[in-house]
Amino acid sequence: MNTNLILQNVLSPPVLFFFLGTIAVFVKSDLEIPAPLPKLFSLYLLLAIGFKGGLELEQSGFGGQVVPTVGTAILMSLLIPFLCFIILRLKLDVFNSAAIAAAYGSISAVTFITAESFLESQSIHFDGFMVAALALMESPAIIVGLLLVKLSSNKQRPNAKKIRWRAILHEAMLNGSVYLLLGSLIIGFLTAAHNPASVQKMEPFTGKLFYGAECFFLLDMGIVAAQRLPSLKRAGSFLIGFAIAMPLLNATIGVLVAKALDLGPGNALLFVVMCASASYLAVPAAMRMTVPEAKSSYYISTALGLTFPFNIVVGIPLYMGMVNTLFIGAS
Amino acid sequence: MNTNLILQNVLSPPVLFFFLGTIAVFVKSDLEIPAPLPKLFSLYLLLAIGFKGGLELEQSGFGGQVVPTVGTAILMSLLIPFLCFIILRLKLDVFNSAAIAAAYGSISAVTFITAESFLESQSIHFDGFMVAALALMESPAIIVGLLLVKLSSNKQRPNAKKIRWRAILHEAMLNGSVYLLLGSLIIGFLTAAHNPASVQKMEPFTGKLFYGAECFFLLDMGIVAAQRLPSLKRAGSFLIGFAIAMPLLNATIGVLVAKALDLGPGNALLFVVMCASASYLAVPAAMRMTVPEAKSSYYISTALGLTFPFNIVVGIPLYMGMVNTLFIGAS
Amino acid sequence: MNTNLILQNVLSPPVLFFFLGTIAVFVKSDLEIPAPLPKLFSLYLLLAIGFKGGLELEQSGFGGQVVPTVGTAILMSLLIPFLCFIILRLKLDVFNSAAIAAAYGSISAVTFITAESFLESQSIHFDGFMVAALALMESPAIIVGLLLVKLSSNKQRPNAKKIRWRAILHEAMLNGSVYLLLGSLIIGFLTAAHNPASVQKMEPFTGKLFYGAECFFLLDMGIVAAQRLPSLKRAGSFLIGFAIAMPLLNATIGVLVAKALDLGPGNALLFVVMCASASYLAVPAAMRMTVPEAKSSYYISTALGLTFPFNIVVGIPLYMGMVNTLFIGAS
Amino acid sequence: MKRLDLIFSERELVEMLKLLESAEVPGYTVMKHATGRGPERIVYEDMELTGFGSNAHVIVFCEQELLQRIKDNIQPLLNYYGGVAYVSDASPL
Amino acid sequence: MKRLDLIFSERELVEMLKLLESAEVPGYTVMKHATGRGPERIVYEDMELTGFGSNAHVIVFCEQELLQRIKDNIQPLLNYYGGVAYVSDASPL
Amino acid sequence: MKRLDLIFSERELVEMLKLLESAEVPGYTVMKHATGRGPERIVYEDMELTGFGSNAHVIVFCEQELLQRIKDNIQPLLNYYGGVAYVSDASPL
Ligand SMILES: Nc1ncnc2c1ncn2[C@@H]1O[C@H](COP(=O)(O)O)[C@@H](O)[C@H]1O
Ligand SMILES: Nc1ncnc2c1ncn2[C@@H]1O[C@H](COP(=O)(O)O)[C@@H](O)[C@H]1O
Ligand SMILES: Nc1ncnc2c1ncn2[C@@H]1O[C@H](COP(=O)(O)O)[C@@H](O)[C@H]1O
Ligand code: NA
Ligand code: NA
Ligand code: NA
Repeated sequence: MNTNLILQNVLSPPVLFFFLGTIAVFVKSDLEIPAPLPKLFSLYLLLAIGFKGGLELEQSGFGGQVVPTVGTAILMSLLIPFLCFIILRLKLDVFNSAAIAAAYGSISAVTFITAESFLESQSIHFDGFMVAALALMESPAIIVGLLLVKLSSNKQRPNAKKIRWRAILHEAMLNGSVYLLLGSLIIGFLTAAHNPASVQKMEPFTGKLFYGAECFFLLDMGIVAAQRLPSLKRAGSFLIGFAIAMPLLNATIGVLVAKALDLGPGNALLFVVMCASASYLAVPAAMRMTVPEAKSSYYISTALGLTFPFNIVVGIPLYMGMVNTLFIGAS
Repeated sequence: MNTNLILQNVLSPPVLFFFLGTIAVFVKSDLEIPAPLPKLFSLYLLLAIGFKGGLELEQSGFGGQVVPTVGTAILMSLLIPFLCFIILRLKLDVFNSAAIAAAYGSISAVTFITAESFLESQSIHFDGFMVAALALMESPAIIVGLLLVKLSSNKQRPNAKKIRWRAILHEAMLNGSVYLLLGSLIIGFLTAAHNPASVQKMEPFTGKLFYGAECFFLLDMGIVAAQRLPSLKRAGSFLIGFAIAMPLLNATIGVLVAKALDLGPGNALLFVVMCASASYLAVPAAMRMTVPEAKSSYYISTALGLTFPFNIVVGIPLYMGMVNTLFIGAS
Repeated sequence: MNTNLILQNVLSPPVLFFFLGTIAVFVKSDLEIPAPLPKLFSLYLLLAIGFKGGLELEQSGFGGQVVPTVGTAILMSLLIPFLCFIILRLKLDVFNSAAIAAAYGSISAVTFITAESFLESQSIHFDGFMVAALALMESPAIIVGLLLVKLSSNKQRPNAKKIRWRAILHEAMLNGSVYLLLGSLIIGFLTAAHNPASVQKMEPFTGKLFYGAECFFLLDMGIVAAQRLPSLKRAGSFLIGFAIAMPLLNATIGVLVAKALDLGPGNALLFVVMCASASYLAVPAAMRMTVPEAKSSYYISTALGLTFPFNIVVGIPLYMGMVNTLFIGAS
Repeated sequence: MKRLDLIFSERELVEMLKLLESAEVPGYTVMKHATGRGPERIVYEDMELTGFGSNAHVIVFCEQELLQRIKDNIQPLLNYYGGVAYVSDASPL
Repeated sequence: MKRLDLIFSERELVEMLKLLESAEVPGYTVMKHATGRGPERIVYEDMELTGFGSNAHVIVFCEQELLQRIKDNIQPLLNYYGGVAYVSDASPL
Repeated sequence: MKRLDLIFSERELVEMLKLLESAEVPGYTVMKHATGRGPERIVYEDMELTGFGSNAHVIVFCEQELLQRIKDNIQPLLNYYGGVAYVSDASPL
């Protein structure tokens, strides 16, 4: 059954275009999507999922599962980095461990979007408030990453770079991606509440166009991810193993927590995907500032070069299988 | 009632995204829409309103109010600069006064677009030929700006830079924005007349997508406008006052003229908005060539940093209120 | 009748926007579509026609005319360069002749797209498998170009640059445009076969948007083509004549072959357009590598500055007229 | 040999290149989308949007002898619109 | 006169320009979207997408005397985040 | 120290960087999207669209001693495809 889900996922346009991008790199085609075009798609996707999430949040209101789910999601983004840190410290120094841990505590919006498309293709319902969880899970792990450095490394940082909390909180909270996602969510909410006629007028842009734009963007993400692989290889087998095993572990925890929260299967999958995915949008910028001692190629390449493709291709259907098994087995 | 209109305007997606952009600058988020992506949206919007205007112009023909309205609009763009110049000369030298005066005589296409969206959200009818007025109001003020310099400054320009009329007329008439707007208008017209089947095929691009693209562009305009504010502050309180008071004055004149022309309320609003808005697309390039002595930060920042946001946020609904009062009071 | 077809073609939005671009250059407007925005549209168009072609190929299957047509198309792309080479050698050296011959053996995707739009506007049916022919006709001519150099120039290349077959085959087959077109075709095919629900979700992006995006891109192509004209003038009247006469000759051959293949009028036009058009996407990059002795301004400018506009404006309707005459005359 | 760095508004690029050609430079390289500040003006990135234009950075490698001719050609343009020109030593690798 | 070339991450651009201004440079030119490799890091083009930022290349033409002041101002920033600064001779055309 | 400026088609960028790495340069900076004219060719902006590629401008700051090794490595590439390489003096700030 899982194999079937994986096959269905692999034969969907977004994943196929992702493959097209990665293969382009492996066969050394000169296909490239020059900067800043990928940024256009990334800004568009954040704006569109934010806006649509806001619309649906206004419909559903803040009752029911909204607050517990979002709260638990934030909690997960605070706890997962500790778990990652402990594992990473087996082989890596404090700085690199903290930076990678922060990336895995945070989320990947594109993985989330792909999971949504997967759910839609399976006609499984999910709620708009999950986007709120997504937006709010992006930053907390950054703070934890910093805390980890501060707690573990006092002596290791001789000419102690004074930690500039203000600057880092600012970076974490007002990072462009987080800001646009949250801002669009609020705009969607306000529009649905006060200006319902406009919702219809936004639909062709934020709704209809979305799937195709996602495919185009994943073509680029395929190229980018594949270009990252060599530097991951240089980073060694421990990190390669980590980039596959950690999402699986986080997903397992996520499934159990989702079950405890009594989420529906759609929301459960999104919750799991947020636990299992790692950030390459908000975290790198913050880590560069906070922990310049960490190698950027480590935390960008693990998240982008391996964990991201893994989640997109096999992770999402696998986690869906886990959700199905646990949820149907129990009910 | 005006407050209500303002509130409705402020809670529409375009204005909300504009706010999102400005706030990003004030809270120092690193959200940015890298060049040349804003240019993509600006070209697209010009192409789309031109094309749609052309379609409707073909439907309506050149009879009725078309010629008087367009003619008066051009007249306004010739007269307003004189008025502005007199006021500006109270504090500024000839060169800066002429350059700013030219900007306020010309128009802002994005303000016009936002006014159209406002009218649509209020279900108020307006005509396609207003776009023709828009296209034709962009350039004349540039010529007036140059005339003002020539008439007032002969002695102040010792190593008299010989005015190159040819070059400047060229710049004024064939500026990329003017050219694209007018060209798309003509193409829209020709298409509607000779190739009606194609109109339908353009609709998803020029029609359906428009509102969302407008929102995306206004997000960027919010960033740009907010970044301009500091240099406006440096320019002093006279210019800050001017950037708010002048649109109000021009709008008042515009309302009266619109009334005299007996325009419907939709066309009247668009007419007023053209009088009240200031150019930051066609005029700066021309002024740089014509009056290199003028400080570009003055004429770009007043138009872009203050008049534009003012019109977008409170101007449009305010002018609508004025139109409603005068037109309903009179009928 | 042909004049009528030409007029109808000239008054369609894509051609009108193409004119708008060329005129902008002639009147020295500063309208420009800054890089990499044209690349966005070019990638989009390749992705979209590839995907749509794949969908239709899945529907039609590989039976009937598919294999003979595609096979003959490839054959044409191998033979046409020989013909061109013989003619070009009258005036040019081996290197330039081979490079230009390769360009004319290959195809122009944008000309193909414009021909499709023309057929749609005339409500003439054509088949998705023609896109497969398009994708497969792009590269073979490159190999022939190289062969021509190798066969004719051994003595003329004293410090014989060893021909690196591997590198050139790689360049020919895995050029970004060819790769994206073929890849999207395969993805379209797989999606139609295994994931029909997704087809609907791609439609707004790959289908509805297409016509407008094509117009926008042709606006840029108009600018680019017109900018190329001066360097074509410098290349002399032989090449100018070649750039008009060769497409006509190739089209005539194409019409006869299409008739022999018994294609329907829609497919016949597309077949003819592929014969008559010249590549400026895949070939230049390959020729630079293979024949650095050839002047790039020759092979880019003939294909882009003259043959492309000629085909877009008068070629397509002219070839349609030829198809109509021959096919109706015979049946 | 010498290396000449010219920085000025991209709106004068076409004219500047014509002037360089008429001074018979052996070649040039153009990089657009530069921003900056000079004695009078600040050039922001958004000026490309407003049509005002950002800066172009042009590099010319040429013989010392050519410099005077180039200077005579381009000085009026730089004087009218602003822009800077600096010379350094350079030699082929 | 001197020509100063600064290459560093574009994320520090705003701060760097402030430091240059406070050293009272007569002007500067900024070119973004540079990539490269230094002793420690490789900067790829896709880093602009991930928010990590690619490099900025800043050129300052100024008098020799100013260099020490500039150095004092910007050294801490370059030390913390990386980046290089090189000086060459230059003279106005 | 020395400053090396390389200008050539961006299609050779990957190969060029490999050659520089194999000469063990301490670092490099790449700026793409340059256009220009050389003794033979004009490179227009639209060549990026046609896949022909515009130019890349690569800067290397390195010790004098390295220059010969770099030259030996990259000369064949520049000879086959065209492109220029110039050296100036430079010193760390
Ligand atoms: N001292 C300087 N160092 C580097 N670039 C400069 C300098 N002065 C001016 N520029 C550049 O030249 C452009 C035009 O200068 P200007 O017209 O004199 O304001 C500026 O926008 C800067 O990019
Ligand atoms: N030797 C060098 N030559 C040219 N550019 C360099 C050199 N070293 C460093 N860079 C540039 O400076 C940036 C930052 O360097 P770093 O932080 O030291 O890795 C690099 O990404 C390069 O673009
Ligand atoms: N004298 C020069 N000064 C500045 N740039 C040059 C010069 N000669 C050539 N170039 C650059 O090097 C590129 C390749 O030169 P080439 O292959 O010799 O035509 C050109 O497109 C220019 O950008
Ligand atoms: Na996570
Ligand atoms: Na006005
Ligand atoms: Na052909």
